[in-house]
Amino acid sequence: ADDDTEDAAASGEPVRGGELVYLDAEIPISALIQEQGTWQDRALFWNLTDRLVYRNAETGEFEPWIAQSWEVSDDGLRYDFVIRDGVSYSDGTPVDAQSVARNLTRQVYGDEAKGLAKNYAFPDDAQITADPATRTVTVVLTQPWAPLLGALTGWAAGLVADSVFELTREEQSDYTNLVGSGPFTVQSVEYGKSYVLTRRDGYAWAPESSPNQGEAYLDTVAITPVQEDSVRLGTLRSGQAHLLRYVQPSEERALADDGYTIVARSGVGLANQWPLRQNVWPGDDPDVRKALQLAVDREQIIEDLYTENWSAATSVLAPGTAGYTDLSAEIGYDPERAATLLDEAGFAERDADGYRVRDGRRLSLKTYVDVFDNTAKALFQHIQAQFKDLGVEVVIDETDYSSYGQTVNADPAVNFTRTGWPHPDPAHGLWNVYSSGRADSLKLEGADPQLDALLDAGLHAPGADAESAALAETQRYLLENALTIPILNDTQVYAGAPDLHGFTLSDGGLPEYQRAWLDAG
Amino acid sequence: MSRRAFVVRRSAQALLVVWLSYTLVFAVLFVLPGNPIRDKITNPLNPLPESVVRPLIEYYDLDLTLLEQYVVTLGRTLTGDLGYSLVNGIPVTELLAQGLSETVALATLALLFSVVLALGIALTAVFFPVAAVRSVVRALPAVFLSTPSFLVGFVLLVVFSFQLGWVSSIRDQGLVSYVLPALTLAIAVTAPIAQVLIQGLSRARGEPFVTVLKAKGVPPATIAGRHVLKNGSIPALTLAALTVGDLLAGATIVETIFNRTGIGLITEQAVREQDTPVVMAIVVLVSALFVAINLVTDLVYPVIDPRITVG
Amino acid sequence: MTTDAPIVVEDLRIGYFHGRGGVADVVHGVSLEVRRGETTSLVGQSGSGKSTIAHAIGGLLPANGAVTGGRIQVLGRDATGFTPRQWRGLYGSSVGFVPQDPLSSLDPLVRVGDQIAQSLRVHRTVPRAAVRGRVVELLDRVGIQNPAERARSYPHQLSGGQLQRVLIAIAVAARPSILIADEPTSALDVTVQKTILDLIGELQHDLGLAVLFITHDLALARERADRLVVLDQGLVKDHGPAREVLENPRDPYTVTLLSHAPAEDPDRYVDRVAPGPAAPAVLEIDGVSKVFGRGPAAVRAVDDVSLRLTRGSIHAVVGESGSGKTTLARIAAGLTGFDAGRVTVAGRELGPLPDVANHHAADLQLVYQNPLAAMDPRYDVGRIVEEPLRLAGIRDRAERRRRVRDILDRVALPAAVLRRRPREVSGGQRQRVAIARALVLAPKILVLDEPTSALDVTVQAQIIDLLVGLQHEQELSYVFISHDLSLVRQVADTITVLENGAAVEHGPTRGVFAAPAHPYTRRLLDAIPGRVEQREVAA
Amino acid sequence: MTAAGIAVPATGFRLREVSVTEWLALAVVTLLVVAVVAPGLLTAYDPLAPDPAAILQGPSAAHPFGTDYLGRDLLSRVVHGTVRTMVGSAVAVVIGLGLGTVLGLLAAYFGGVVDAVISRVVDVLLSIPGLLLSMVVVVALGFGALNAAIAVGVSSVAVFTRLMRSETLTVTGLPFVEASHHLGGSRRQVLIRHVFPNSYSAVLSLTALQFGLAILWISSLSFLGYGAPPPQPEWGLLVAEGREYVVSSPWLVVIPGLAITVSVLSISRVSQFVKERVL
Ligand SMILES: Nc1ncnc2c1ncn2[C@@H]1O[C@H](COP(=O)(O)OP(=O)(O)OP(=O)(O)O)[C@@H](O)[C@H]1O
Ligand SMILES: Nc1ncnc2c1ncn2[C@@H]1O[C@H](COP(=O)(O)OP(=O)(O)OP(=O)(O)O)[C@@H](O)[C@H]1O
Ligand SMILES: [Mg+2]
Ligand SMILES: [Mg+2]
Ligand code: NI
Repeated sequence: ADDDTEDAAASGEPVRGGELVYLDAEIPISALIQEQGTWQDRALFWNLTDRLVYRNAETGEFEPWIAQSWEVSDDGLRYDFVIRDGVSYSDGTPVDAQSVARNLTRQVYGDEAKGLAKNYAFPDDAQITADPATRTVTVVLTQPWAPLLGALTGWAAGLVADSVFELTREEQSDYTNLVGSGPFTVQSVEYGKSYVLTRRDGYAWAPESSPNQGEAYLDTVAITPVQEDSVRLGTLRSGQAHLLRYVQPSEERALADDGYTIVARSGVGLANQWPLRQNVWPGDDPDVRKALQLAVDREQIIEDLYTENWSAATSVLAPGTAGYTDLSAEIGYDPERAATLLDEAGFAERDADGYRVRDGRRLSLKTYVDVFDNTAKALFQHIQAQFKDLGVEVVIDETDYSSYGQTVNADPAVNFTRTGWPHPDPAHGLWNVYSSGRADSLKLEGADPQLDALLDAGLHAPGADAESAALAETQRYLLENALTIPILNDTQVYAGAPDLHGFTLSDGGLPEYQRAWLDAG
Repeated sequence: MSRRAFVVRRSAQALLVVWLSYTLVFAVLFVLPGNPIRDKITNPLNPLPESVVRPLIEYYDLDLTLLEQYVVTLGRTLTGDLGYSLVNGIPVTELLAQGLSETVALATLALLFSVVLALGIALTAVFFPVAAVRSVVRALPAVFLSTPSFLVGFVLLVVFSFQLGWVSSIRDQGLVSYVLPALTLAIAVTAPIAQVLIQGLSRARGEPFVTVLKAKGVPPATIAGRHVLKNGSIPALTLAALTVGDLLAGATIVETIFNRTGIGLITEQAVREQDTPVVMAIVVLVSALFVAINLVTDLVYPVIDPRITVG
Repeated sequence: MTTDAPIVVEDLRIGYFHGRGGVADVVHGVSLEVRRGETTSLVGQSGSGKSTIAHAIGGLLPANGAVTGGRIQVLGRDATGFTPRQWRGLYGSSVGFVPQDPLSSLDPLVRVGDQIAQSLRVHRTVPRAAVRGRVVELLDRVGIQNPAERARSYPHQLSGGQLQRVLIAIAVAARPSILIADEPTSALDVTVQKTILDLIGELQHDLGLAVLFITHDLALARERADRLVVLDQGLVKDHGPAREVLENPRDPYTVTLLSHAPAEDPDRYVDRVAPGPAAPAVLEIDGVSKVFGRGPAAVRAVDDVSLRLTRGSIHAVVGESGSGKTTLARIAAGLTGFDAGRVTVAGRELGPLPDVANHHAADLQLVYQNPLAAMDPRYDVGRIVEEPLRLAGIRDRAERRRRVRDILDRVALPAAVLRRRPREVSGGQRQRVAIARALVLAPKILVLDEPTSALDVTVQAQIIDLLVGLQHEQELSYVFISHDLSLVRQVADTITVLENGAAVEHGPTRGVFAAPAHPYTRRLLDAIPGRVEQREVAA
Repeated sequence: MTAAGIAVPATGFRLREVSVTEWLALAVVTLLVVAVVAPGLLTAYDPLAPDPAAILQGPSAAHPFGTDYLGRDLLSRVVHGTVRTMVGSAVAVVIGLGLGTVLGLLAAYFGGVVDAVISRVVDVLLSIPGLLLSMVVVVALGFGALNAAIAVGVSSVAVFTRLMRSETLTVTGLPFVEASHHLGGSRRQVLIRHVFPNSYSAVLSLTALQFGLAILWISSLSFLGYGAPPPQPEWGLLVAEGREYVVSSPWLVVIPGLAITVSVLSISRVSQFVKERVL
């Protein structure tokens, strides 16, 4: 859905210079890159650092970036990366094999002495060696780790200069200390107010598919967090900014009509979904689960609340993700069948409020509004109303941002909480969310070894084909058993002023300023 | 009691209050679930392995008991070491220094505006010759009080920034950038001051000395502006000193709308993320500020009202 | 009545707006004149419209007041339709105004010197540089000691008499030709009153002022006025040269007014049976002292005072303001502690520190100096009078009602006031309510702290009649505190004279009045208005 | 000091003395009561029923207040939201008023240690920024409309305590209090009969204002995500939610905002009226 961007790109020759003013919805928090950061942090990581491997957002293929080539052994245990020559960090030090090896070591192990966590997308163990002569970095695993290449394309895998490693945890959190090899460097930071990036002179190592192989066109990018939606929008519309992230879907159309560019990407990874906890009634009843899965009218949700940039979920994974399988037939909206299933499951009777009951107990589900998604309140209420038509009650509770994680985990009455986010690798994403050893979103506690085995198979698949096969099976298993209810494919929506061109998003929906330019004057 | 003894006693009380506020908030925060580090540790999406958790817990003293933590942090606070934000690793002193200068400028201007506004409203409500105007203006404090700040702020932005383009909605342009947020904040805190001022002026206007002033031939403007105003505004002064806290609370929303990173925004973020060191530092700072301002008001009183003696 | 007098008022009507209900006239066609160098006195009961007329003549009516008819002529100009701006031309420079209550008539936040200087500046009476000097001169002129120093004082640092002097200085600062004085001394002591009135007289003489002097005290008017206007409910009842009106009152109202003035009728209660000195004492105060404050700021409010109240008698305590009358009363009532001495009430000795709650409410009751302040403004009269019964633990509603009705009958209060709040009844009725509340527990002793000082002579006479009657019926004993010596002479059997907390003289009232032993007592007696005249008449 | 400072209601009032604004205020308050007691009389729509065909529609004949992001009728949501709003603010005000009054009364009347302790507690409460305090309270109590109201109430205790204390101090010094003791009243009797009722009227004036403040304050907590759970409507929540749509659908903010303003004005007008002429 990037026709608009292409139109803009086609409108003329790129112009060099100018300051791009970008309004984010949140305040960047911390420059601790391998700890993943928040969305707004990732948007900075993406432009300040480069990664070994690039995934083409249009094709979904891996491309060389800082690694000019790589080889993976057939057993999936050995990776050899040849590092591109002539790349340097913004402090002048070279991006060589030793530096890359140091980076990878930290991604895998973190830095205990400094209280730095590892990058969780990487395996727990790896032997990493550098050969400066051949500019090769070799990673040897004890067990195959299918997500490795995907993890290397992630925002958290950005390469940083040696100087960063010497700093304390607090110093590393500071963006002015983040030294990478990316197309931009940090010029100034005023916490919470403005983050100004300047063009890195001499940048010449963009991924090969990038239309701009040289330095960024823009002189500077000024990132200003503006939390109030209306102000962000007004600022863009009054011409004081060129770009913003996150507009309410209701505003999107009006902007497009007024000549603004809407740039959206449904990022790779997991679809937005509601995993049903198995240890809480009635999540343990397969018929009920199935009925719920069939009772969500996703198309209606998209039509009512979202725009054409958004799409209904068709599987556990988002389309475009490696191994994605379209299972829309399995979960398609079918209220009659849902009703029949519930009738058969013993929920034929209804109480005074119109909710179904069995043995005097109301068919009711409890959840908490997702705190990380600005559209969640409307979305949850919409599904709440759809379920009510079926005779199912959804009780929506709320908790604050800081205690959300602990509260939803600790509350034994919760039937589901929303999960599913963009993720650099689907096998790792699914494993992380569903494995009984990790988040265990279904609260199975190992009771379903088949699921664990499927997840492990994907994670430790020796090659891409094996990974895809395992993923297909996992998706089918999750949906056929109605363990989770996919809702929609998350989309990052950016609105650009008419004078902004060439602005694109990474596969994960992050802004790529290096390719963008502004009309002169 | 002598002036000096008074200052000493009140200062001791002030310190006690600051310490109690600190202790109270510390206890509450400790009892609450959640904290960004624990959150990171127990993040359902990313449970950290034990090997990573241990150093984090030790690094942040989470293994100590409540009392030990209290003693350690209080000790650090007393020596001026406010620590680092748990969320973004910025030294708390740095965060506060930035936020404080921002908010103090904002709050001062807002207080100025609100005094001017309150005076304008009260003088009009009490002295304006047309009764209908007086009763409309009299209702203003209640209107101000029940109008959401963000709406006021947004309307101001639409008019002055988006339409007229006089000020930037996002960029710092020095003093002009403070005008709209200060005005928004002022409207929020003006209401009670104006209300008390209206009452004070109405009362003072009915005092017999006003008749004497009139009989002397003093011009009505002087009577209103110099005598009635001075006498009627004493209760409003106490209230104005008490609104320091309201200014801060109001700053949270105003700073969000006008994109300013003052104490209000930092407070909101810190409480939201339960960033304990930042919250604690803000509590100490704000309560110290509050008691200091009230101490100063008490000392200023006798200067304004000779009938009051300190102590 | 066409004259060239500075103030000429013809058929003046004045009304006040009441909410949305329209205008109600309170002055119905009053005519008067004040001639150059003369004093016209406006006399009448409270609420008769005296202040209203004074304010109208000075252009000082409140916003809700308006002249609804007639004519006001000031210095030959018709001022009836004056705009505020035109009035301002007269304020201060032509018309000086001295208000009723000195205590709240000065801006408390401004030094008194500056308040006088303001008059001078507004009217540019003297060059800028000379203002300071002129202020000191004025203060000196009105008899304030250390004028240069006093000019720097704030109002709360001055006494009532000093404040009134400052107000007079303000009124005459811009050399007006007319002075309106609205009860300028009603809040002051007799002795101070005398000096203030003497001062106004001197100024009048020096400056040739036309003075409109308002008072409710006929004796005062007799002493000070050239012409007299008697007002009742907004109507002129009598007017003419003072002597003429007083000696040949034409209107029956003036006649009653005259008959109620204690100074005019010293022997009104002479038939009262007074108990002999041998009667048993119900209240004994023996060498009592009370000091307020500590160090240099200490005030000896009561200094070694002894007093004996025999059963069925009336003992008066007199003295200037601040002489310790109220403090003594409060000590006797057990409201204020004392530092030395002994107090015995109805055979029971009081401790030096008072209890919060009074367990002996039926022995002695105090009737407060200001009855309005001593009643809960939210209670109605019925509840106020009933309260002591409730507090005494009388549960029976009917019984309480009966006793309340009984006592209200006794003090001659109509049942109509039962549901009204203190503010909604007249001053005289209010004092009756206070007395009823004190009597409802049937105490043996009443301490009456200036029970009539806020009342008109007519009402005062009623209250005194009532008190004397009650005493007769119920064998009551009174401690009667007053600064009105004429009144004391009428009612009291024995008297104690206080000066600065010390009892300078005591004995049977008649004896003390006939032959005052102490110079202070003599000074007090000399200051009684009307006394000069009486002596002249006697001579 | 005289009793002049105490506002005393006059007895009795006549209907024809009621002004136009007072009639309007009474009408609004009546509407509020109807909305609380029988919301069905004012609107036929279900406040919770989404209508996909009518999402984010401006005010029209069918939907006089427009519709929200799910197509729910805003008039119906405002009307049905009255209960929660009124109850929420009332809870907040009652807590602030109740607790504050008792504390203030005790501090002023007993003085000494009691006063010192209460005054320090008040200072502490006042010195912690109100929003921070209420957020902390909500987080501690858990989420929900009631808890938000309690938090706001707790945060306003200090203001009420201070006011009540100073009023009580003034009243305690008035002669009629002493007079009542002199008539045999014990501390407790006098406190209940005279001191409390007379100190209360100034505090009550603050209450009407505080009522409006509470609605907004609760809605501020809603902005920050501490408010009532969806989908039940509540005015503050409506305002907070509508904020995200203010550019294209301003009525979502303006109408509930106006509802708050008009109600607060009317309530304070009526309470003043009642205080002056009925009580
Ligand atoms: N501002 C006012 N508004 C309405 N009515 C008033 C006002 N001032 C005085 N009155 C009424 O007008 C009448 C005359 O009052 P005024 O003050 O002139 O009496 P007065 O003779 O000066 O009494 P006093 O001896 O008590 O001073 C009274 O009934 C009074 O209640
Ligand atoms: N509670 C108190 N604290 C300090 N000083 C007091 C107190 N009560 C009275 N005094 C002082 O004691 C002296 C006597 O006062 P008191 O009230 O007994 O006089 P009074 O004769 O009743 O005067 P008035 O005629 O004005 O009522 C005055 O100087 C007064 O200022
Ligand atoms: Mg008068
Ligand atoms: Mg006295
Ligand atoms: Ni496309």
